[in-house]
Amino acid sequence: MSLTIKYFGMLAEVTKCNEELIEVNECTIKELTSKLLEYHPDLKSKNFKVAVNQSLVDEDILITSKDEIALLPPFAGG
Amino acid sequence: MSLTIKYFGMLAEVTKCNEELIEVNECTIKELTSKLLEYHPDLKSKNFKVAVNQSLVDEDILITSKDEIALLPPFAGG
Amino acid sequence: MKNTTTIKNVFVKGAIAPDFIANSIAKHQSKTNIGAHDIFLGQVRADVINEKTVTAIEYSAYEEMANQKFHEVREATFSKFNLTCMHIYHSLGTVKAGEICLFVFVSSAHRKEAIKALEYVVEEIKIKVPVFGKELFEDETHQWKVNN
Amino acid sequence: MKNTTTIKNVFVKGAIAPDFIANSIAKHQSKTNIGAHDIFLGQVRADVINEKTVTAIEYSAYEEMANQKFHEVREATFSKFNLTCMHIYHSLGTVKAGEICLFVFVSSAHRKEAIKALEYVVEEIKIKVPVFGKELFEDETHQWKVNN
Repeated sequence: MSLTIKYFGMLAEVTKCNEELIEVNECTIKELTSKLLEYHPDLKSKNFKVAVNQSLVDEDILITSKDEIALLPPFAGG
Repeated sequence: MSLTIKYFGMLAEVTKCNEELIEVNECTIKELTSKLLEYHPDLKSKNFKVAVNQSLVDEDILITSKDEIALLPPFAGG
Repeated sequence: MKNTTTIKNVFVKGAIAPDFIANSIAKHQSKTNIGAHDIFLGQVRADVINEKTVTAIEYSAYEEMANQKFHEVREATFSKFNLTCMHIYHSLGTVKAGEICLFVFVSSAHRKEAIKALEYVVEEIKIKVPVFGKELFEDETHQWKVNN
Repeated sequence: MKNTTTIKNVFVKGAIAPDFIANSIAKHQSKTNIGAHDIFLGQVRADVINEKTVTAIEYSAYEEMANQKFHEVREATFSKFNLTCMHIYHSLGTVKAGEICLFVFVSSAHRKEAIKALEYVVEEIKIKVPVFGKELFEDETHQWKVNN
């Protein structure tokens, strides 16, 4: 399935894009993350959380093709 | 000795003055207060504290002629 | 009299205008070590008491003692919290319902200090400063306000 | 998307001006059931890091999620505290050192509710809202800000 992955802040800097389309089989967040670290080795040194449909989620949940996936670096609001 | 007593807020309303000069012998705050309640019986129903030289003090302290005495009703700042 | 040189006059005549607050905020923009401001504003409520509505509060104070107490609260706050600056203004005279009668402004490098300091200052003011408030009703009667 | 009709946009472009804050305060003077306002302002600090001075922060956000989280913080705050109203504004884009990037405004009949609610809101925003800050130095290098 096709998934759009959004990157923010320092992560967008590392991946050199705000979002990208990737092809994956059905998988968990954890499996997806491993894949993204392969594509973008520089992400390995970064601290981030994954949001699915705008909520932070457990890394064991399964992703479906309609999900909105985002990688979020540490927050700095305020 | 002569003492000036200041009244504020609802107490000035009861005594009908902002300050008054009274004659007393050397005495404690407690004795002074009794005297003031005699002069102004309507003060008896009021809740107040006594400040000497702009500080709230224990009612056992002795008053001297140079002291600035004030009767303060409950505070309502802010 | 103690420390007269350093004791500020906290009192202003009548209500505190929003523009006065904006000015005060703007003046702090040159202090670039500040990361957090916390501002408390006391506003006069149109309370309904025995079917009568408060239209204004007329504030009076034992001014000299009050300024001394504001000064002591200020000193204590600076010693307890790591603040960059602090300003306190309180109204005297008539302040209508909806208008502002107290403006406390604390600034710090970090939010937690500012937030804790503001709470402390406001509580101390309520307890320690001899300010008196006459709640005026629409029919020209009144009652005396008591802090709780 | 959840509850789109009730989700406000919290973001404003660039710094929050003192006049904007004054206007917001002035608008509350007709709400005569309010007795206490508490306002938090985040101001950009000119921190010195490895001998370089921060001149501005460039804010970005996962806007849709951030507005959703601001909304959730708002709902949770109203359910925990007895407030009359609450407003939150956060900057996006460049905010210079000394300028204001966050404006949280809570109002209540009583001071204790306003003060507790403000602290809660500010802490929740720091933890839950995906806003990102790029600290720009005078030599045009940068580093990414992290809340603590």
